[in-house]
Amino acid sequence: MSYEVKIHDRIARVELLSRQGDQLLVAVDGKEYALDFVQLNKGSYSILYRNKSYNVELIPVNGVRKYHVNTFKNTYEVEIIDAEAKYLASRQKQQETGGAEVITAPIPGKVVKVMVAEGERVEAGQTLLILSAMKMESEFKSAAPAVVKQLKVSEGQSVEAREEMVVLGYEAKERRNDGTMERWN
Amino acid sequence: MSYEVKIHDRIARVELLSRQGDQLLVAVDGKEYALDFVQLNKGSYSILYRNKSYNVELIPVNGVRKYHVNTFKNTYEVEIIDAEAKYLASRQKQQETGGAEVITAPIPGKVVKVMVAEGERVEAGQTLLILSAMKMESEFKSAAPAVVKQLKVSEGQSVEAREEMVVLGYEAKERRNDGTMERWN
Amino acid sequence: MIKKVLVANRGEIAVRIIRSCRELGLPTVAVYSDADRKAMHVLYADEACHIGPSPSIESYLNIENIIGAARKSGADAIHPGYGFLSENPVFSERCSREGIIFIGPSSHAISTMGDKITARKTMTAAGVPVVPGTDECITSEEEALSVIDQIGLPVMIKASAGGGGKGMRLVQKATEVKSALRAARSEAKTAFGNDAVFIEKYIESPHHIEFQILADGHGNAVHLFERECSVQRRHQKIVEETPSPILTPERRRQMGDTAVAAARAVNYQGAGTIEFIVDSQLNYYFLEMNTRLQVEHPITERVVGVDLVKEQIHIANGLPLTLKQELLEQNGHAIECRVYAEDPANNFMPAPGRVTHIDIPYGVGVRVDGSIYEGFEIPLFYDPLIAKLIVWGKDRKEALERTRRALQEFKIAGVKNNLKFLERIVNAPGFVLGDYTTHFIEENKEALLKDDPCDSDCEDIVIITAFMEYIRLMEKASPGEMTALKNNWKNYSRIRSVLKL
Amino acid sequence: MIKKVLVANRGEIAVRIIRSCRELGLPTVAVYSDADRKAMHVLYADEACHIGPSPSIESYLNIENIIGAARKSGADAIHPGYGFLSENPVFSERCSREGIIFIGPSSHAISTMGDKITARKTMTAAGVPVVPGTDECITSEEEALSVIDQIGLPVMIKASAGGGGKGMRLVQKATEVKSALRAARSEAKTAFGNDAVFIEKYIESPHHIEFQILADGHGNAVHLFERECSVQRRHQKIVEETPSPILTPERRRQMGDTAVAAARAVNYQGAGTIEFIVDSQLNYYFLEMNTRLQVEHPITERVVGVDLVKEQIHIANGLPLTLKQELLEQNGHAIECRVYAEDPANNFMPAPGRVTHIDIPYGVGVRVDGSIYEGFEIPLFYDPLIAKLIVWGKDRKEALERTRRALQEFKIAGVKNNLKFLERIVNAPGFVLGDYTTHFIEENKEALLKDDPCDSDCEDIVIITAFMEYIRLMEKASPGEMTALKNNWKNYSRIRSVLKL
Repeated sequence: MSYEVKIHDRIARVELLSRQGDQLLVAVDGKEYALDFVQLNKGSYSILYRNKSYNVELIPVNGVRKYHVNTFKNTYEVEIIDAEAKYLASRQKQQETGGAEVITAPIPGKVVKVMVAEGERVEAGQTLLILSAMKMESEFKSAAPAVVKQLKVSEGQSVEAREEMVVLGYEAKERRNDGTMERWN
Repeated sequence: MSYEVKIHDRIARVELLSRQGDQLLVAVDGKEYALDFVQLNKGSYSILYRNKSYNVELIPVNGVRKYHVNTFKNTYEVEIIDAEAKYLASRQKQQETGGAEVITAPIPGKVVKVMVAEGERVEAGQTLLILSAMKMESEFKSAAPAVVKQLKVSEGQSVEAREEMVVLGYEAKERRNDGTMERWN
Repeated sequence: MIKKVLVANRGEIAVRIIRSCRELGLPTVAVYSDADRKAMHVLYADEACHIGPSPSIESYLNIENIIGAARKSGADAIHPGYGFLSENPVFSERCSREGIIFIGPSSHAISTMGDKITARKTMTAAGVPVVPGTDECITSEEEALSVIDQIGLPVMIKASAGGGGKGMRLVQKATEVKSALRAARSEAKTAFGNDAVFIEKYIESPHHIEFQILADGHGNAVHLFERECSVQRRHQKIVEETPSPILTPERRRQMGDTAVAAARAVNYQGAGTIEFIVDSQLNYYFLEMNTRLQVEHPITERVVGVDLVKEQIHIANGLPLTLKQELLEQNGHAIECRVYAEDPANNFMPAPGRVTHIDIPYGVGVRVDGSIYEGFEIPLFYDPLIAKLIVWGKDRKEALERTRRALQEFKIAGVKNNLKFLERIVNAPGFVLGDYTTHFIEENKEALLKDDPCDSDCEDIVIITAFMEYIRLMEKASPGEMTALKNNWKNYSRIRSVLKL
Repeated sequence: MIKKVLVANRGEIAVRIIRSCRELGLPTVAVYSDADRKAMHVLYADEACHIGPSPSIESYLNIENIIGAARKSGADAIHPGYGFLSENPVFSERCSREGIIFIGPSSHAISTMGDKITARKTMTAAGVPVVPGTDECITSEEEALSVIDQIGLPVMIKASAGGGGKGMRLVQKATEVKSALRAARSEAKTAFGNDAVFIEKYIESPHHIEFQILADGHGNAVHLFERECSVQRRHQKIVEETPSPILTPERRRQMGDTAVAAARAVNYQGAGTIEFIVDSQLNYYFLEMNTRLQVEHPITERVVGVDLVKEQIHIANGLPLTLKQELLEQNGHAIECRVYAEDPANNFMPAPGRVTHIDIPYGVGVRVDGSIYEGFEIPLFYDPLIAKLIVWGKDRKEALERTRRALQEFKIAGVKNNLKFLERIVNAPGFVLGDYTTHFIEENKEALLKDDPCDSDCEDIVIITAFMEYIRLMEKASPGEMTALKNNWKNYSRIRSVLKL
């Protein structure tokens, strides 16, 4: 039994070689690990490896393939890559090489101002629109010279998290936002 | 819709009169309560009644009919009485009026010593057996003069929680145990 | 005497205030907007009143609704917390008109200190040093230019009604004056409805050090020493500590006396904070007074051994202060870290969402003030501060070691947060040495945002765990498929033994 | 210098020790029995070694296995915690033979203080007051009778090797002497393999007050003031506080000096506790010395501002004490409540089981040291102490108010526990007044075990919630049946309006 697992930019091949009760033998990219592996609670595990004690908490992110992972000292984002995920990844790549970027709302909010029109050429750093969310106004800027391919929102409109707002056409891929917000001292 | 609910020694009749979103109208033994009733998590609720804020945590005890309940200031044991529970209660009562008591192990342990024989007459306060559990030896005594009807365990035997150990025949029903245990200071 | 307290706030500060009321045996009333029905302050208070829709302007800032809630619940006092209505003189005034005790200063003190220019004048009159600059509002560009000519560049242009960094512009070159002035005034107009600005000398390498004061209605006033608040991002404090690593005992005494004098100058009653800007030669200047409880008040509570909320309540009850300046001392060292639901990797964008898991640090020297619980959905309408970690040590070294330990143990899942960012701050060489100014975050930005290196075993074990969990869930979904694997341990070890021969 | 610490213990104390090691940057090794694979100390340590089956005698008391674990993991020091091997001179000796630093006193100090009769003699020689009684073991009944004749009834018969209340008998009438002597010796034989006993004058209305001491290898020794431990059930402490409500400053100074002298008399090195019995006239007598960390050490940490585990480690490293007696002071007041998994309603029977839910108190002045988590199965093999609540206040009144607040917030579900019992203790008039002796629990038994009255609304709301949850689950199981109910609110209110006319 083996899968690919993605962590940061690394994709590792994991293989379960053997299992007897709590004793596991697993290979990660060919390196073998003999582990004492016990479940504490739903999604929470204690692992002893060469007497070292590791605690791993898995918090699912949308389903069973993606996890936010806490260890004692670190946090990670991990994804199990199975057939479906591979298909989606290849499709995503196709889009990207097409030279388009979709600017999406990171959190729910309201579009305060749209500062460009469809078809308009924009400079690097030029503000495309302003989104108001969580007591704060954020400017969404173009990371490089580009063309506004599509405007999917209008002023005053409410948007959901991850809702697409603007489609840009350019090569370099970078998105920045810049916001100020009043917090208490 | 109505049920009987047992709390301490009280059995209350509860009736859901109406429900609209979070707004409930419920009667308990005829007294009406209009509540703002919201679920926070599994088994955990926030209730506003006449602006008073109540937090109620329900922790199921063996299934869905019995709950250990925490409020901000108190803890309760609550049981929903439905048809099956009623039947069990009546059966239990029958047994009790028969004048027999079954002495069970309160926690898992080991029978260290059995000090009576089947058929033996015992005095009030006479030790029946000694159970060793959790670093502690507990004596199980007869609460009143009685006859040992049945001995279900023998010396050296391990017992589970709630396992029956001795059946006594007498009128007065009381069971005591007396233990000392070493704790750290 | 106060009999029931309405807390006109939300989040950790509302919970914290209720705690002290509970200890005093005072019943409490929480208020909540639509978004906050399940918020912890509602669950924790004895009573709760709904005060309107989610936007603060319609609920937590709605004076009518809050006064109405106090009437309805029979609360005879209101604690405003920080933010929201805490520094609104109209609200303080309204409370006293309604016969409700406002647990805070008079509206006179709030308005005097709330307007920066009035505050400057009052402080100057009281002999409190202020940053060189204008004592009047600047309305024309010519005036601005002539003032800048007098005090010399660099200068800071500030909105008179401002706060939280809005309406502020730094001017370093003469050519920038006009655009900066215009920008500051337009921002001030939008944010505060008032475009008055003033100009101050810009202090380079500044420290932000504030003094906690308490003053009663009987003429007694004391200070409870300082808090070093120079770890800021865009004028928002992130980590605070006390004592300040740069103050000398002598300078501390002077600044404390100045703080008390500043409070006396406005007949202050209650708890307040005098903020100073301090340069590298320890010259200090009055910056502003916060006429309310401060977010970072717990570090003072820890080293001075005082419950500031209880002191506020006693003062509001008209009781004399029992604290004596000569008996107060700083005991050990305390550090506060503010935990925000925000994404440091994405320009600290607020990150609302559902908290799926929390591990809170415990043990010797650790205090946590928070307002979230597992399953709680952090609403997007309010300040993203979700918890404060307050750590004490017998000296700065121990406080730092303990803060590191506690931050490592602190975990929040489900919402993005700045816990890792905080860890990097307390590990940064400048912070460890106590050698930092308000430019600290900006100057160390890159290092503070860098991902930590991870030993590869640890990463592999994370990979294995995720993999095993996935297998377990797949197996549950379609049992049988994987059972073949289960008992081949013996075979495998036999194979391995053979291979080793 | 110590490089890696093996903690030869479990439960809250193992976790607490690891915390301080972590702050000092020392890696830690946990040890665990079969029953403890999922225990918190295993999860919290950097490394973990299995040391045997569940019964302590085969694991936590197994010297070979623990030394083996230290060898295997490369730990160069062992912290024994309290209980288990902490006061075993053989273990201390063995560690030093193996070249492992034992974080505790020498085997000489342990054995001198461990045998009650030797300790009595040593203390008498050092001028420390002891309770009138025998200085030699009693072996015959005649001898016992003649001793009792000399010192007068009532007397206490105590096992020489005893501890924790085992092998102790109070004799009030002459007719009880023989049976009590027999019972004490047989119990001592069973518990400690040694039936030597001695006889002491029984102090009526006694207080149990102990002094914390620290002594280094350079001849420095200080005391860190007292802990009042008179709230006991069967010689088991339940609630402790510091300062003691009955000591005068003068008597405190005397007893502190005596405690330091007692430690010096055995060339003590490390942290230790001198227990005194104090009568109502404040006469005090040496009771015993505990040559280890005490369960209740955190209240001293809080008021004195010292991390005792770190001090132990520094002393074990051969460093000189940096604390000076004349600079030490008690700052405010601290109370510890011990939370046990036990059933007060059933004679405090230990109650192992699975913890389904925990709410831990937070905020100003509150520290919790614990070792359980949601989902954890408390094993039945060990001491049922699962957490300690340590609360600080600026004075006894505030500490009490805060303790009450914290206990109300503290909830543990799934296992029976004594939290309600603790609440009743801190609310009992005798405790509130600070007027209590070691008989406090026994004298107030009835009140302390009584269920609290509950306002009927609250009870009804609990009933409604359980009912609604049950309906919800039933509806989930067979949907549709109950939907008829959902939308008749309007109809119902209409009916009610009509009825009101």
